[in-house]
Amino acid sequence: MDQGKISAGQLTLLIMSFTIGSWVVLPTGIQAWQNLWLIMFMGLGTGLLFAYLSLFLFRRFPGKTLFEIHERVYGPVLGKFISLCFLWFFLQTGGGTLAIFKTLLRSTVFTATPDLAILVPLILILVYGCRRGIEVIARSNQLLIMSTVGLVLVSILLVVNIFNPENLLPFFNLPFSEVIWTSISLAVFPFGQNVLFMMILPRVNRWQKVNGAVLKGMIGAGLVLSTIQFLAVGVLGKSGQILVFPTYEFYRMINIAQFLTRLELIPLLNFLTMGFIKTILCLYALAVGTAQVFNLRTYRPLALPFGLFLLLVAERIFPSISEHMRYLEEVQTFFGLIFSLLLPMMTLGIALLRGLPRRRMAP
Amino acid sequence: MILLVVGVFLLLFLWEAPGLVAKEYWRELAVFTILLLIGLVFSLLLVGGVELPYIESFWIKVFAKVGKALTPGS
Amino acid sequence: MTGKLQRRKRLKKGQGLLLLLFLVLAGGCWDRRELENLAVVLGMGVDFPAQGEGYEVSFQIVRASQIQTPGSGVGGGGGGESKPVWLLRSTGPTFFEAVRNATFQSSRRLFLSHNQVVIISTEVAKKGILPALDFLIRDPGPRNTQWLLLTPDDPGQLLDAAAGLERVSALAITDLIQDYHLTSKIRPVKIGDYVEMMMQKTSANTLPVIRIKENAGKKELLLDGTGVLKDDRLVGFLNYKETRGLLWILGEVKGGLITVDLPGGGKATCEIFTAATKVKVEARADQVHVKIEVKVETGLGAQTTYDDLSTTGQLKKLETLQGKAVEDEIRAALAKAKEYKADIFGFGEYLFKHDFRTWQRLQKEWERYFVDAQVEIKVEAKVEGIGLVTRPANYQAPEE
Amino acid sequence: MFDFLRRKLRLAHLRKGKPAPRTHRDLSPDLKTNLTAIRRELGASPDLIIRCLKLGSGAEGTGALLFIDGLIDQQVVNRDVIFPLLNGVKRGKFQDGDDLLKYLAQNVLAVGEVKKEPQFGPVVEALLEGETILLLDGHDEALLLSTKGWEKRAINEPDAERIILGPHDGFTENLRTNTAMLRRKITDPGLHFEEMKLGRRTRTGVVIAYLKGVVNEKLVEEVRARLKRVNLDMVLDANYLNEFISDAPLSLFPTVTFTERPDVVAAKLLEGRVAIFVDGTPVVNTVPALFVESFQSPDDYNFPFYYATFIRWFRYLSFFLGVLSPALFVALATYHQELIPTSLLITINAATEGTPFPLAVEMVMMGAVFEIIREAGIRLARPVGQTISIVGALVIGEAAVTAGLVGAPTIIVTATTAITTFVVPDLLGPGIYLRLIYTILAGVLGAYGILIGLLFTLLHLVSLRSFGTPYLSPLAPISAGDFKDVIVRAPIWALGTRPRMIGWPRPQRQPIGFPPSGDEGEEGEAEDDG
Repeated sequence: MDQGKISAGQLTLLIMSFTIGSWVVLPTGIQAWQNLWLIMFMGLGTGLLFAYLSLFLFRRFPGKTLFEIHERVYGPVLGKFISLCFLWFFLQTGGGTLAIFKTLLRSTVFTATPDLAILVPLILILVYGCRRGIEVIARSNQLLIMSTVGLVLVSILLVVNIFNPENLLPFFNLPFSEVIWTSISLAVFPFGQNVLFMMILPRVNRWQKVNGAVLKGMIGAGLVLSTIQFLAVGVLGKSGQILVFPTYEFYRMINIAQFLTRLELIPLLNFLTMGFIKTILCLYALAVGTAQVFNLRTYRPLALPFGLFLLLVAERIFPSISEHMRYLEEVQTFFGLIFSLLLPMMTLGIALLRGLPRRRMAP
Repeated sequence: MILLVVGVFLLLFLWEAPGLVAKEYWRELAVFTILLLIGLVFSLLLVGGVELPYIESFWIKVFAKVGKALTPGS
Repeated sequence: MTGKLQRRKRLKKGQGLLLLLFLVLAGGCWDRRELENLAVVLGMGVDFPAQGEGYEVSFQIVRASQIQTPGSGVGGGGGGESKPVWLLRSTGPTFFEAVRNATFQSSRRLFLSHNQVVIISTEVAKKGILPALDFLIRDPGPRNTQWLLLTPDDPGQLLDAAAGLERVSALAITDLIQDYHLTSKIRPVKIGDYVEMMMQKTSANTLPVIRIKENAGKKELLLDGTGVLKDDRLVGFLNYKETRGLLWILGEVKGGLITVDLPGGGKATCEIFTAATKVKVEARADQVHVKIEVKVETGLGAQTTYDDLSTTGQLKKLETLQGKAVEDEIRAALAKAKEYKADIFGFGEYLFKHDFRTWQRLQKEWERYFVDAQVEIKVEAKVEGIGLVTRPANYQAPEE
Repeated sequence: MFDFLRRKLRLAHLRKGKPAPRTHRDLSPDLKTNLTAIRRELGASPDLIIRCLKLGSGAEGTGALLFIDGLIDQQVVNRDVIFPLLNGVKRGKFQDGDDLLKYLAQNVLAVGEVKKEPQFGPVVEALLEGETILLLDGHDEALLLSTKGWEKRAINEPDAERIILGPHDGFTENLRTNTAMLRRKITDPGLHFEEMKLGRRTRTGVVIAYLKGVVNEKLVEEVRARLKRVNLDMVLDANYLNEFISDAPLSLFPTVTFTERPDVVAAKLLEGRVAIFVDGTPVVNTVPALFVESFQSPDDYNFPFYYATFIRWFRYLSFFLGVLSPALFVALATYHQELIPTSLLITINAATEGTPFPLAVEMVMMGAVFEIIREAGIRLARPVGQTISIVGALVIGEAAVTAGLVGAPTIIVTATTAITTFVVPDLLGPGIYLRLIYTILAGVLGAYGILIGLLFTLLHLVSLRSFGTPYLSPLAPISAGDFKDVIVRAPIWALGTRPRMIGWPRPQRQPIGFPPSGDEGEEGEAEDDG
């Protein structure tokens, strides 16, 4: 198994990148357009609630990954089965992220390039990075997330001349039920997918600090996403609602002195690095999880086949981007709820009922 | 094309396997091989022009009814 | 130190990976476009073809080598010098098809990403603009910041017209449009803005109009008023004055001149320094009330009388006159808009943003409410500067 | 295939060679036998001088002095060894029965270091290292007299690392001179040197230097262990060890830094690093090496901090420009033309019209031409070299453009690259490779290709370690406290702590300061005491 350790600060940044991951490119809850940046915070609150349920579980079993907890709580057979379900969830999350970025690249810059040419190099470095362990992932993420946050801050300056605050009105013109629905769907995606970190938390060198790190990471991600959405609404106005990639496309409107124009390539690549981190974490969770399910001594050889699976899934996950958007709007919430809320809650419930763990692990 | 795919997989296998054999990681080798074989099968199906079902379309079908019932305003 | 050995081994894997990366990438370069194979399009015109269906699109393509680059020295001199731009016309059932069909005539691929202006003939505008321009919005290539213009003439000929000081007429048009604030009698519209306005259910769009002006046998360009589009279709035009009125209401007056007739004969022209507009829309009972407050600060720029306009009293009078003039312009615009039943001012959008409930109630019959709307206009003009001169040189103070 | 290669490489790397057989014989009491044996061992070398002599009155004895001509200080041997031996043994002081050798060492020989050696092997070694051997008939031990002295180069400024302000002395090829220069910089009893001989045939002196109390002891042990593992025939330069002891011998990036400047070495030791001196080369290795070290110049600390910070930023900028500008240009001009401002696009379009090659090929070609010109310029005699550079750059560039082979923008970009690369000389090697890789990737996949390349480089860099220290620290893992000497160059009084990743055993360097108050000096005084 991976012996690398990451610090709580690195965990915070990983959670930020992971959450920003794909939502930043393909946002959900577009029907709440002007208010999405506000509802984001409601979603964040709900998401934090979910996260803390899982964290509660983790703090009962410090130093154990989700899969090890499963085996403790459900016994080897049922535990393994539930772990396999989670593997499917990770595979789908990672593959979906890849698919989003593949579509983004193919519908903007590389219209003629075949899927494979885009995906294969990416998969290769994903596998390469995954084999190097969580330490390397966390460290490279530190630089990548910095550049993304920097980009967001800079873009605030860049859009000053085209930002129209009027576009943010009206506040809360939605029926209340829809606000709730949107915030729940936001809590599941992007925030709920953080359940994947249950595979990574044991790698944090000070598990007592995990709670704070998760809180900071998710709030940070919420702020970044909300800012981007805020800018997109202010710049694009209502026309953003008909765009496939509104959060990215508002960069197309930037025009500084007729010279700095068409800058969208920079956020495109920057967001791609966020997707890269998200996918690499999925790949890592897949490899480590499988290794734990089969009681292997190392996860490293599994990175390659799972990289391949991600490639296949990314190819065959959606017939088209509109199907993908439909999935995100209609299905994702239920699907995600099962994994980010129901299953951990069930595990926690059964653990509590069975009085596990029997002896306290650490003070 | 099929040959190419098989070749690539063989290459991947040869890349990884000797290290595992050297360390006598037999279980790891077994899982690795099985996973790679699954990958190979799907890749061959894809290359061979077999229409694999789209993953999410399945879930959409499953959840569409639930979604209809629960989504307000649609 | 087995750890070290392991590290070494992993590293070698990394190198191998790099090698594999190259093998994979050696495949080909699909989206590559060599610069020298590009035909950079700077302006486009859309019209209906003389016969048949679809659209006729004119492209203004730069001949890069003909645009003298500083330092190249030799390039320009040659005998049969061709024009720096090339006008290419192509037709197709859709805009996209027309773009592709251009490859029948052009040795190089059309490159639309740098296109600056799109000129739409009024014929097309009458049938609807979005169907014609959908490609430009959907495709990742073209910019969202292209300027949209209408022309009653043939857009192709327009693009071919002499560009004055510029070598490329599309760039000339861009400059013309961007200088709108010198007069504030034209309202520039970007393609992104147009789409944004179309998303607003109750609003109507405007586009600037450009046409060809014959000058001593040479064709030149002239920006001429504004076209009003309701529901994506051209319904009428605004002249300069009405356009200014529109800009007053939208708060987009950035500069320009106000000329007033003085009571004692003669005229005075003031330059607008700053202008600010506040619009408030309220729905009382069954009627929409619009309150427009304009504050404008100007400076006396020219007068055609021998009077001393620089005295406090005279300036006060001037201010009142200016207020009247501005109100006049606004009234004119309002009248035209009501005539066309087109809410080009975004009054409905204002309601949407500030009073969503009311908007929901009124939006279905917004046209009616808009026409019946009561408009209250308050203009506060202030003359702040008088230039470098107080009174005309030969001014004689009247003996009292 | 890879595995085969890998095994091959590993074998080459780790194959254990047997050290050359060394004689462990004892010396014989018979002088003649000993001399014959030494003659046989060294062959008929003309530089082996054997001076037979009879000891002066007082003690009877026949002896022989042996030394290698050129390795010893003639004056010392003549004045302080031969002369006293011939004249200095005074009757009365020396009683029969005393150990003659001990007597000679204590009373007669006027040299600093005298050692007794009973074995044959070490005697020969000492002889070859420049010591003078005194053999006496009837004694089975030899005296080794330290009379080393050979021609040295004078201390002058290293050519490769020029600075404007600050000390201008550089290391020489002489190990002792070098360590002495370091002693002159750091007068601290904690400055320890450990010597070992490496290279089976060259027997090169290698010295590990560190500052006890500042350095992490584990690091010293690690350096010692790695040096012990070095099993080489020859160690002619610091780089011989460098490639052997670095963590990632196949990485493009240097995980061992080197310098020719004593002030640099001193500063690094004071940060908690370990220096490795190698006899016979003015180059000194220091470990652990960090990526950001390549961007720090000694001049940074000799100039006011605001200026130094500014210059440092430009060094970062230059490196990224040097590595990325061809790739970015290729990506922009062949994939993302929409990003180029319109007027510039038209200009470039006009300039590249009619060139026969794809831009990426053009770029790689010109890059190669540039590297060749550079290499030619370095290898040739200096005046000619400069001519080559100018002729190469101007004539080839100009001619290629006029002939329409390449576009003028390509030349401009290549020239930019050429200049910017030299700003960070430490990373010249990685720079060349990265530039090539990125350019090719950009030619294939545009900006996405560059991103892939950058991500790969990033992953590689963060996984590198140099003697346990993450290579990319303090950037990743972030240690914000160290940014004061990385992102900026903070004022000297603010550089209160050593780099956290290296100098953690004793992090504080000086009172962590505020601007020293200029008025009374009270505060400053108090701080000095603390």
